[in-house]
Amino acid sequence: MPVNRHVPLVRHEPLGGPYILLTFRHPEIALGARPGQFVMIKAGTSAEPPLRRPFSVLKTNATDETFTLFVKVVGQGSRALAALRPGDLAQCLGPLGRPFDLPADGAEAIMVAGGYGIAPFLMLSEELRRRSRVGRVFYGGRTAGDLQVREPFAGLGVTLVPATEDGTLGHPGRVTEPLEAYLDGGGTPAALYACGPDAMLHAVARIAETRGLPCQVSLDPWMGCGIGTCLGCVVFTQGADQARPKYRCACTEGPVFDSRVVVWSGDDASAARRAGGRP
Amino acid sequence: MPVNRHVPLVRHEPLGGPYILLTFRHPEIALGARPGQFVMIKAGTSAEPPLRRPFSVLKTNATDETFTLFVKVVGQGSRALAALRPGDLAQCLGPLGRPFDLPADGAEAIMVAGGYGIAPFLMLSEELRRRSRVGRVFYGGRTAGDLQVREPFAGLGVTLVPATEDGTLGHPGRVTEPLEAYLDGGGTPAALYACGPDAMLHAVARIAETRGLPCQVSLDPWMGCGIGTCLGCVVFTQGADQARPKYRCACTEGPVFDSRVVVWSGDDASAARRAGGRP
Amino acid sequence: MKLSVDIAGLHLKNPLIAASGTFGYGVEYEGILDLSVLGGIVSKGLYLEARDGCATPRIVETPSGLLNAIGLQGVGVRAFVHDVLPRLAHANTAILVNVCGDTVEEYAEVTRILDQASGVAAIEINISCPNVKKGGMAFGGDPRMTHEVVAAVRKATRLPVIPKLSPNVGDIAVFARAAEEAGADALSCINTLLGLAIDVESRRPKLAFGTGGLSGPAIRPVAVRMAWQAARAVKIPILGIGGITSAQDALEFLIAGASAVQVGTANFVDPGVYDSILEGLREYLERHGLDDIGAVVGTLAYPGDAPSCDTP
Amino acid sequence: MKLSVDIAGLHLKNPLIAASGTFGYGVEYEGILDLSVLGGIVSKGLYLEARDGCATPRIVETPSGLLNAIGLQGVGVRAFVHDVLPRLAHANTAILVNVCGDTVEEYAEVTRILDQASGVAAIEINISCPNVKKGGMAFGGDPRMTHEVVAAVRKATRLPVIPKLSPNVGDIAVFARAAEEAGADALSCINTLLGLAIDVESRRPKLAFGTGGLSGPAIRPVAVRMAWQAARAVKIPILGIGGITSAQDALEFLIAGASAVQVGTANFVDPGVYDSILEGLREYLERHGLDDIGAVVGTLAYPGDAPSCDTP
Ligand SMILES: Cc1cc2nc3c(=O)[nH]c(=O)nc-3n(C[C@H](O)[C@H](O)[C@H](O)COP(=O)(O)OP(=O)(O)OC[C@H]3O[C@@H](n4cnc5c(N)ncnc54)[C@H](O)[C@@H]3O)c2cc1C
Ligand SMILES: Cc1cc2nc3c(=O)[nH]c(=O)nc-3n(C[C@H](O)[C@H](O)[C@H](O)COP(=O)(O)OP(=O)(O)OC[C@H]3O[C@@H](n4cnc5c(N)ncnc54)[C@H](O)[C@@H]3O)c2cc1C
Ligand SMILES: Cc1cc2nc3c(=O)[nH]c(=O)nc-3n(C[C@H](O)[C@H](O)[C@H](O)COP(=O)(O)O)c2cc1C
Ligand SMILES: Cc1cc2nc3c(=O)[nH]c(=O)nc-3n(C[C@H](O)[C@H](O)[C@H](O)COP(=O)(O)O)c2cc1C
Ligand code: FES
Ligand code: FES
Repeated sequence: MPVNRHVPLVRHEPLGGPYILLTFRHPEIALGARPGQFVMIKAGTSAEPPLRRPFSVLKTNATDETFTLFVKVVGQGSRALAALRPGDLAQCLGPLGRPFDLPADGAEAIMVAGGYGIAPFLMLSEELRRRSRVGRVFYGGRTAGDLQVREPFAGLGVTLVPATEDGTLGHPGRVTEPLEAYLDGGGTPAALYACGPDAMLHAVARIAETRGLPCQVSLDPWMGCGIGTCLGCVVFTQGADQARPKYRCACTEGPVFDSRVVVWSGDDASAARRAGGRP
Repeated sequence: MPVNRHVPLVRHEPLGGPYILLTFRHPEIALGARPGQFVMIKAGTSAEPPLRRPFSVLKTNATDETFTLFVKVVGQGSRALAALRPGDLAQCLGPLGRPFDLPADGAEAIMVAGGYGIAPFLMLSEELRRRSRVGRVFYGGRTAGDLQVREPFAGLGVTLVPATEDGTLGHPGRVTEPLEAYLDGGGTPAALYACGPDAMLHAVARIAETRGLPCQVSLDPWMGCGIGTCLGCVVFTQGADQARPKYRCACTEGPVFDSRVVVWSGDDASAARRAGGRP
Repeated sequence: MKLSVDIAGLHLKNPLIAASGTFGYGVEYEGILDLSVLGGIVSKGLYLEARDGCATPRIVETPSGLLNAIGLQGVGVRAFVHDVLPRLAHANTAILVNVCGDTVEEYAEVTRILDQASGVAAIEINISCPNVKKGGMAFGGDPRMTHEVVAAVRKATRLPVIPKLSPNVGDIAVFARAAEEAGADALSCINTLLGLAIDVESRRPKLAFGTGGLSGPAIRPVAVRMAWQAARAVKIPILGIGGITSAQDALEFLIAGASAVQVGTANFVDPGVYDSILEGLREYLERHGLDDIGAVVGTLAYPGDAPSCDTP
Repeated sequence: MKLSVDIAGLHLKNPLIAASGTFGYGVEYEGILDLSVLGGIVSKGLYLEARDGCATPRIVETPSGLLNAIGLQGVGVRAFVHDVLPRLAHANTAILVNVCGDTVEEYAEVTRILDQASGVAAIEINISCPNVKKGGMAFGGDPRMTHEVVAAVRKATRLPVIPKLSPNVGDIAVFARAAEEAGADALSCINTLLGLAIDVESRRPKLAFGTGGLSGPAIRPVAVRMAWQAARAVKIPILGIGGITSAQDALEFLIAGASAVQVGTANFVDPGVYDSILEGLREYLERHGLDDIGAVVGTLAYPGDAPSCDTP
């Protein structure tokens, strides 16, 4: 059950460029958050912007009852969060949303991340490890500086395959290229998990479809409330079970969706995320 | 001529309670500000509140081209200023307003200050000293903690007479009590200068009137622009020369007024300042 | 200390009501918020049938405000009565239902269904949604249509009937009186202001629908003014709405003449907003030596002709 | 790159105009701001005679906004012509004069005096000031009166005539058409929204006058919507006004259909606002490969009926 609290900032760790790690104390999130879930949070001090912002839970620490966010500063809300000093309060509601389903069988789980889309995969990797499953992360970005969260995965026995469009780290090009190469090379994963820019999610969804692999995508439409009341986050979906496409709340029925139910191209869902104006 | 600049905060000196000294770099104010003038300033970072705030210039430093404000934190705007860190920018327009006129003859100049009303008198005392005039400051407040700016006057050979309503420092009671006692005792000043809460200003004005002393009061109505365009700061005045009372802009024709032209009780001017909701 | 209010045959344990469309159907808050702290809840707008609502984007932030074009996505009144109402049976707060329609007859029909259901405390008539092509403003923007819709709904139920007025009119008093004459028991003032936000890079509206409804603190001064004008125009009680985030904000509406208030956008910002508002109201009454929130309603001392312009 | 605009026989070196009542008579900025950076200046509202204006407090801040009831304090048109105009002779920017009146005849008389003066580029007719007992909204709130005032002013001068419309109406298109039919050369949209802010401790309005006019970023979405509606309703050019603080804000109005814009409240916040807006406009045109600001005017791609509500 999500809990609404004024949470004190415990740790403030600037990473390269616009990226920063923010750690807050919030017992229920620290103990209850599951891989793929998010929080709605706002710097307690600022009147503007009016609304809270959604961020995936990067990791939790049951001992000191904290959770950590991996935040890319893109605008007013994230800037206000980054400006918090240890001890300052933020308003935070969580954990929220539908987490990832774990792969059915023991085969390898493949995660594909773009930019801050890496966030939900650290907890997923920990979970896989707990169940002694194997994981592999394909991690893409424009340049090396966008691939900030790498070390933590090593410790989890997860193979991390970086890719940068400018070739400054790992495979030079799209992250889906090493992914396809790996699958062509005989990789037979139990499931694909993807989080990142739309174009990437759609590409991964297609790859999964053509190869008949189950695929879960974590979407990040604009969100106003996080609990299903504002109806601002809806995503256009079409399930096999559905007579016709319908809107679903990404905050309660998502953010994780089976890639096959998402209505992808030139549709309203993408319009919604387009408004998100991906950085 | 007032100059509009983005000014960096140079020094941030918290005093007791809600009081703080803020020093900014602004050449034209540092070199041009005269006793009684003020600036319109806003923390560059904050969208709210929309408008700048008026603050008297406490002191200037020609060498490093800075000026200092004595700020009492009472609300959003002053809080945003107090939250600035050295290097942060503020938007600042100044110097503004009509300064004090110096006393006609060489006799003692008496300054009466209430709370942050002490601000304009440090520069006035320096000016008096430059012209080898004698000065005496009656400085009142609720409690000792409200009388934060005292030491600087000693260095200027100005006698400072404190008064606190709770008796924690100097005369126990209203600041006008030691003032009247002094005048009864034969003090024969060239002029009175007053800055502080309305009730105090009005009381000093009455004292000046009954004793036939010239008196200049520095008013602090709510101000929106500081340059005579919003017409929000108007004060109701009635000069001997005027056929009937009229509104004058406190920002351009003031903040310093001859106490005899201010229409004091139960009138619009006080309504204006009532809205100021004196702290 | 008495915070409860009785208006239009409706008992509210306190004057705070969750505004339509900003609180879902209430059930979304299970586990997050104890609904019994609220005076009441107004459901998301309901038609006879389920609706998809507008394309996305549906919401965009503006300075101190929110612009939305949800388009009344909803489950339809029958599903509401069948699936939702039972879950609210023990919420221990007044359930008001926001009724919509493309035609006068649909408003009446939806109302009849709710009148038969159990657990509905009152009907709020949405004649002011700016985000639908039919109905909505068509009824709220014309006093005669307002009268017609309210009269039809009035005939369809014994429940209190509360038309929700639009701010997108010249003189809200005219609409308030039309609704009163048609048999309204109270008035909700106001719905959102019609606004437009443009993405200058794509040169398209930021909202898929185009225009949207503006809400939040930005509109409060306009909302307080309209609640005040409506309160002076009619004898029936007013529910004040618009930009309320704190006890001070709520008090502005009460002092202006509203008997109760609705909190909208603030629900998105902070699910805990009701506790802080209630605490603030109690603190205010105490400080002012009052023991009944009703004692502040309509106490605004509005200036006579002086002080005013061109006096003296 | 062409930033100049020619509207209603008025040449502006750029589309940025200082809005009436927020820039004094322009002369207040001597030494603070080089007036020649502006496309134009609209004077504070002028009557035949000098006026004291409202009692104080006259201005109060609201979320992202400003509520004011100045009440058109001013020197009167003759003093303006005699004392102020000469000082603006070399300002090298277009001087528009905001004309007020308690009666239709006063509007016409003030206009005649300005028509005889030299240095006046255009007449802006203020039929939308919410803060006076007579005139103002009385004319701006009734299409027939709007027509009458505009026609009378039209007859009184050969200068461009630009009525300034009120947002406190149901359908601004009706007023825009009335003004156009009466011979207006352009329209200023919009004046302030009528609002009320209450001091809950004293239970009195925060403004001495009572209600006031709401301005600033808070109203921008409403202002953009109305400028857009007006632009679609008439053939004459629109001056967009409301909450402009940046190039982006100005572009919203231009894209919505305004040929130029006026900056109001932002003048109080930052006298340097014009430089930053102009820089932003140039940067935008460059980035979009345009060499004329006119090329963005009215380019809003407004959604057809789909995507919209209840599709699919
Ligand atoms: C379920 C979920 C999980 C998320 N997890 C993370 C995370 O772990 N780390 C992280 O840095 N961000 C994450 N985001 C994205 C984050 O919510 C946005 O970047 C943030 O809301 C931007 O707010 P802002 O006020 O800083 O920027 P705004 O001022 O709101 O916008 C600044 C720029 O960012 C764009 N933007 C706004 N919202 C989004 C969005 N939802 N997605 C993409 N671009 C957007 C805007 O269009 C604009 O161009 C997540 C989003 C969702 C829905
Ligand atoms: C010419 C002039 C010189 C001034 N010099 C100083 C100075 O040297 N040091 C200093 O600390 N303050 C000074 N002030 C007062 C200062 O401008 C206000 O305290 C400030 O504007 C409050 O802004 P805020 O946003 O912090 O508070 P707000 O949120 O605006 O208001 C907070 C509280 O302060 C009250 N308030 C607002 N404005 C005023 C005002 N002008 N006077 C009194 N109370 C007000 C409000 O009614 C409210 O109760 C001066 C004012 C003027 C006009
Ligand atoms: C996202 C959203 C959806 C809304 N949906 C409805 C609705 O279905 N019916 C209705 O009468 N009002 C609806 N409203 C208007 C609110 O009930 C309220 O009148 C308005 O938001 C002003 O109050 P606020 O400023 O507190 O939000 C909606 C408002 C928002 C922001
Ligand atoms: C303090 C103040 C005084 C104003 N005086 C006038 C006036 O005399 N005549 C007029 O037509 N509009 C007047 N206005 C309205 C502005 O010209 C403008 O239409 C309105 O403020 C909206 O623009 P903004 O949001 O950029 O301020 C005034 C506005 C303010 C804030
Ligand atoms: S974010 Fe509000 S409904 Fe999903
Ligand atoms: S502060 Fe604006 S006119 Fe004086």
